[in-house]
Amino acid sequence: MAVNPLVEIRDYSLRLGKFKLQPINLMINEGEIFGVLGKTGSGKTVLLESIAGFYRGCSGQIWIQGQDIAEVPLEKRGIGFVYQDFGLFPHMTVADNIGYGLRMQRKEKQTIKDEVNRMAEILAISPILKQYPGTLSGGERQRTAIARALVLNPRILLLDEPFSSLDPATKETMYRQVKEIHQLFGCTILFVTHDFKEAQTMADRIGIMIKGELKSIRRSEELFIRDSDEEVNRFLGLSDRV
Amino acid sequence: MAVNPLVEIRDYSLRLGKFKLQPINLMINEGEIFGVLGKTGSGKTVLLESIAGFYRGCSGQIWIQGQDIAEVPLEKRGIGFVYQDFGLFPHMTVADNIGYGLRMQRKEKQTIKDEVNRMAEILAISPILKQYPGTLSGGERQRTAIARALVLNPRILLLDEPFSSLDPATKETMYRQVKEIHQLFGCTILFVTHDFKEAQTMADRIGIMIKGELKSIRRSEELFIRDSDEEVNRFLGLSDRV
Amino acid sequence: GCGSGPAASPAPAESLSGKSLFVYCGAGMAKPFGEIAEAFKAESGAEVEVVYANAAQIQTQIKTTQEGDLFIAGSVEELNPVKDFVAGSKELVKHIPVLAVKSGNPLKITGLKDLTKKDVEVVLGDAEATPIGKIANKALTDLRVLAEVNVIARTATAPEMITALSVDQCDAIIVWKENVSGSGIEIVNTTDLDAQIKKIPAATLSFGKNTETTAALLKFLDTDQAQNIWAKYGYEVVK
Amino acid sequence: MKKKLSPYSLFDVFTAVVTLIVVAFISAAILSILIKGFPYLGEAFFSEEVRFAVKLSLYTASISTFVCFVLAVPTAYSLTRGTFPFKKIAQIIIELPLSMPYLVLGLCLLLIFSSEFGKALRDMGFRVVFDKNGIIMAQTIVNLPYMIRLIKTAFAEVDERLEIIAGMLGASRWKRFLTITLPLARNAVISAVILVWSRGLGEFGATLMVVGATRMKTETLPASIYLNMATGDIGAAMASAIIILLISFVSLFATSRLEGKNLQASRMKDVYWQ
Amino acid sequence: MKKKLSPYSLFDVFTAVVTLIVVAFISAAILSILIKGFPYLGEAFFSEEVRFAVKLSLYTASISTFVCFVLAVPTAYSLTRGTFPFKKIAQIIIELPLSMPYLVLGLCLLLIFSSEFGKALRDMGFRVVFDKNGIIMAQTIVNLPYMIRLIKTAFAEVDERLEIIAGMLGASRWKRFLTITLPLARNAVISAVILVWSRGLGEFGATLMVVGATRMKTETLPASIYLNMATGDIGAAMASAIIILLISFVSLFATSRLEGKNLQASRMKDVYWQ
Ligand SMILES: Nc1ncnc2c1ncn2[C@@H]1O[C@H](COP(=O)(O)OP(=O)(O)OP(=O)(O)O)[C@@H](O)[C@H]1O
Ligand SMILES: Nc1ncnc2c1ncn2[C@@H]1O[C@H](COP(=O)(O)OP(=O)(O)OP(=O)(O)O)[C@@H](O)[C@H]1O
Ligand code: MOO
Ligand SMILES: [Mg+2]
Ligand SMILES: [Mg+2]
Repeated sequence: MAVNPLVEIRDYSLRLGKFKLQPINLMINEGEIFGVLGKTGSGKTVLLESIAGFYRGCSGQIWIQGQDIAEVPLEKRGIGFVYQDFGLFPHMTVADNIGYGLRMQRKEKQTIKDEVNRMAEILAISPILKQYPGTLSGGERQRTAIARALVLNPRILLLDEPFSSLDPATKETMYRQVKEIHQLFGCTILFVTHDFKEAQTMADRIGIMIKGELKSIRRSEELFIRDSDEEVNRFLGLSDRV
Repeated sequence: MAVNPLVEIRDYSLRLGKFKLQPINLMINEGEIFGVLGKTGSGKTVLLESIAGFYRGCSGQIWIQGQDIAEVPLEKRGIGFVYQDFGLFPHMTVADNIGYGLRMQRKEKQTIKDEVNRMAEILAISPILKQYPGTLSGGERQRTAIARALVLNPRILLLDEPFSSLDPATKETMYRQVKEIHQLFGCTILFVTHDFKEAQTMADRIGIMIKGELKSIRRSEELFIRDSDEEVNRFLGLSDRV
Repeated sequence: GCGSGPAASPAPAESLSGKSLFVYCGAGMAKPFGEIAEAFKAESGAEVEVVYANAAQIQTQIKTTQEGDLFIAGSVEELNPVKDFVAGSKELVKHIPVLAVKSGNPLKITGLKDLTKKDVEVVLGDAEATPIGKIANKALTDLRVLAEVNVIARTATAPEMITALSVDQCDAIIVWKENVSGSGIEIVNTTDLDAQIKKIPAATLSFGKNTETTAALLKFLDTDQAQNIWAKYGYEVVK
Repeated sequence: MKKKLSPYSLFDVFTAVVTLIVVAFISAAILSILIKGFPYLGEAFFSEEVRFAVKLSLYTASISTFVCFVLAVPTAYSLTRGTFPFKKIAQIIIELPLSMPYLVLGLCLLLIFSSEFGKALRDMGFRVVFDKNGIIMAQTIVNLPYMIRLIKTAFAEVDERLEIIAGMLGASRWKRFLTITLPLARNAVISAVILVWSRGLGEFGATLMVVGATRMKTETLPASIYLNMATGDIGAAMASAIIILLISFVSLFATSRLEGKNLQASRMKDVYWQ
Repeated sequence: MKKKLSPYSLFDVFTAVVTLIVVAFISAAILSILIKGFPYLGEAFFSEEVRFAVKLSLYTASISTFVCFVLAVPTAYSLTRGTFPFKKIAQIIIELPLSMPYLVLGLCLLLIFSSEFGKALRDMGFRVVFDKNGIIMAQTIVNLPYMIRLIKTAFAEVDERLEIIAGMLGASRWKRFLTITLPLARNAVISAVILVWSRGLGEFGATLMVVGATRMKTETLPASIYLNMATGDIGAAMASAIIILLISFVSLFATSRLEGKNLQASRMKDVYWQ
């Protein structure tokens, strides 16, 4: 199978305040699910934001399907992003938040309604569709944010700790649903998580970030194989085991 | 050991929009660590907020050390609260956020500085003390919120999913630190989590909330013992095992 | 400048319908002149548009826009700033300055000299910006008492002085006779200001385009009908 | 489940006392208008001239508010979010008229619209000097800098991040503005519109300079008040002032409901705190 | 890492064009002042009368802005967060003067301070009518309702939740207000202060009514402009107007730096978006 690199990161580096993202090289294939693990503050969110084209790097470039993503106008990027803090529109109901992207595509009213309802059902948030984000529980906010991104069937999904506020049972359902959508639409997914098991369940490959550096990229079955880098081992909890 | 009930909840119920918190009866002893588990949207945050005296219930009452908490002015409640969405002050640096409560107590400048630094070291956020919340990573925000509450040594700590945005290694450190502080100051802790292991590691007793009802309260060693209530079993993942 | 506008035969009723006229009028004369304009309209059928404003604003408007046919000013002096644009002027009625005090004249002020009495607080118009202020200064200077008068404030318009007196913020003011209309104020019966009586002029503007209507209005201003209206509002017709 | 006033909150007492002082001060002012004008109100209501002035005032204030709004919103947006050369100096120029006496602004308009440019406009049928359009222009130049500053401040407070997020969801800049920025600045924008409309209703310093006051043609309510005061008729002036008060009261009442409707519901609305 | 203008963004072009129109319009107005007044500027600078007027204007505008601020902040707070009876009606009363012609507001002050109450005040040494205090009062009644509305809108936008959180951390209501509400409403409050100060500098409708325009005593810059215009001295009037423009320019320049300093740093500041 000749897979094309959908995302291509070449020597990309960045400074934000005191934080430095070390030059990163990474290719992500079309249809792949890529998990990002890493200590808190290690730059996982910055990496996702970079792939979304939010920053002009200090060096290097990021291409998506051969296009320099930072040159594409925001509204044409076709990237679904679930932000770590959700970024819901406070002045719109849950339903309006989810339907926002569809409205921007000038879909018909009824189509939008149907799509929103379908998505809400999948994520079990139908009862709260009329509520405003301000009144939601943490998990409800998170699922609203996921729904808002998924409903557009984007070619790339960037998920920043998308299941962190969910209970184990709901998480399990979410894994299944996201995988199903992935299979159905063949989108490429990058997701950040702190849950090793989650990373292994979901991802084809996993990247490990430590202090702004993408230290290791491995197949998810091989997550717990010792690395040459001691920091990676320590992060994976492998140091103690030795 | 004659332990006093520090928090006493009697037949407390509440309505918020469509959500109903069913009458709750709960006693929490001084010095106890109490974990709250439950499905997303089941009312865990509302329970914590109620204990903090944010709502006037529809029925029943909540006493803390014999006082109706809702009657006590906010600033005299002596409750440390780590909010699920952190609630940091956006116009203050991390250091000023952490030191806020101390400044309100008119502590000396130097004392405040020392305390803030000590706390920042414990939570490994010393390098970001000068940053504004807007520039922080998810985990950094969370730890800032924890530091802001802990630095005041409150008699009661209400922690709403306090470690959800942290990587496993940092989480482990946090468990140790919070337990240490708990032993040192003998404060009472209520915390919400979605992590069964975390609940068992930290808590003396665990309550399980399902659809606005506190269905079961059990010692943490007995978390996975089957309940008479099938929903509780399903939530704990016990149904499948049978 | 004196003399009346270009002579014209008396306008027969309704002969001017379809014609128009653009007049500036000092705000202080809005009432009588408004009535006169209405009467003229009814008689001649001409469309008369009267812009009311402060003298200063009218002067600026005349100079800037170079539009309009006639300027009814508060005094001949007010024509000075626009004298380049005045083709001719005609005196209409007397503009009489008076000394006004509170009703009952509690401080027994009988003339300008009494303004020098202790405890008499006087408000006058600004000596440069308002004709009435200029007049007051002149009258008091002529009597050599200006320096001794306790002038607590100067105002920019006559109505402000009336208001100040009527709410008891001062004891005496020098204003135009027609300004004194409210209750609580009385005019001191003195001849001290007789020398300062001015005339309200109607000035024809040089760029006026409606000469025929202008002439008709000027003529109308001489009729009894117009003069009765002036009289009704307290103005004395120039004999 | 309403908020409750803590019985001993000194802070509340302090703010309430100050509020009371302010209300008393302003009530006294309003009362003095009512007392002076009330006896003449009936007369004013039936005067055709006053009715004309009411209509003209409402008309010009509404149009000028609309013009200000249409000009201020894009300008405020480009001053907050845009990047163009000389932005800072453009901003200061726009705000310079804020401290100009209205009389001077009126004079500026008179000068501009009496120039060749103004004459050309007039020949094209757009008359400003001594015309209704002049009133609208006067209110516009007086209010535009206000409106721009108020809306600019409001836009600056809107979290840019939400605009970026909307963009990522496929919203063009135009749509982002209409669906995110403007609604989030909603209350401040409504406030600006109310302020500007009110000022339009009461303005006459600039107006008088540009158009004077021609009965039944360019006589707004404030102009009518001015004329009545100039001829010593304080009673009639205050009656007109009462009419402005009435209009104001009704519109403030109506808009206060508009503004009260805060769309950003928060669970903290139910919180009981002192 | 600055934001970049997308080369084809119609939206940007549109907003920039509107901004240009507004700037051109206002520049024309300012230019007309400069042209008329420039030849007389030197004279004005050396005139003792103008110097007095500058000082008096700065003094009264500053004091009245301070008074407005001190009264408006607690009032705005109690109108947004407080719960007291007749809140809604108090709010409407406070805003009624917004649409009053300044002339009428001046008359109201004259009436209030000529009453028994005013006479008592005067006997206690606080003279208002025909006195500097009157100028301050006039500017205050004109501006207070503005300031209250602007600050009220700003306070209403502050997230109550942060105040509650501050309370839980031990902040009294007073401290919560000083450390949370006020700083978070900072930009809007600064904006309100600038607007009110500017208006104080330019106001003369109400002032003339209360204190007249006595040279070298109650002659502010706008009053001086008015007097000069009444004397037919447009050049001198415009020279004074230029001085107001200069003062305005300097203060706008100074405060624009104050406001630009947004304390709520966000990582989105570095984001590059179109
Ligand atoms: N604009 C900025 N200015 C200063 N520092 C910044 C800025 N943006 C990000 N940082 C810093 O960059 C670091 C990486 O941030 P990032 O959000 O990518 O962490 P993360 O890996 O997502 O962590 P977490 O798991 O806690 O979310 C953090 O230490 C953060 O404080
Ligand atoms: N003010 C309100 N108006 C309407 N609904 C509300 C309000 N406050 C809370 N709710 C609803 O109450 C339910 C419980 O909320 P709560 O935040 O306690 O959930 P939770 O157990 O903390 O869930 P999570 O694990 O997702 O944080 C939610 O469904 C929420 O939508
Ligand atoms: O004609 Mo005036 O300007 O009212 O004195
Ligand atoms: Mg992150
Ligand atoms: Mg919760």
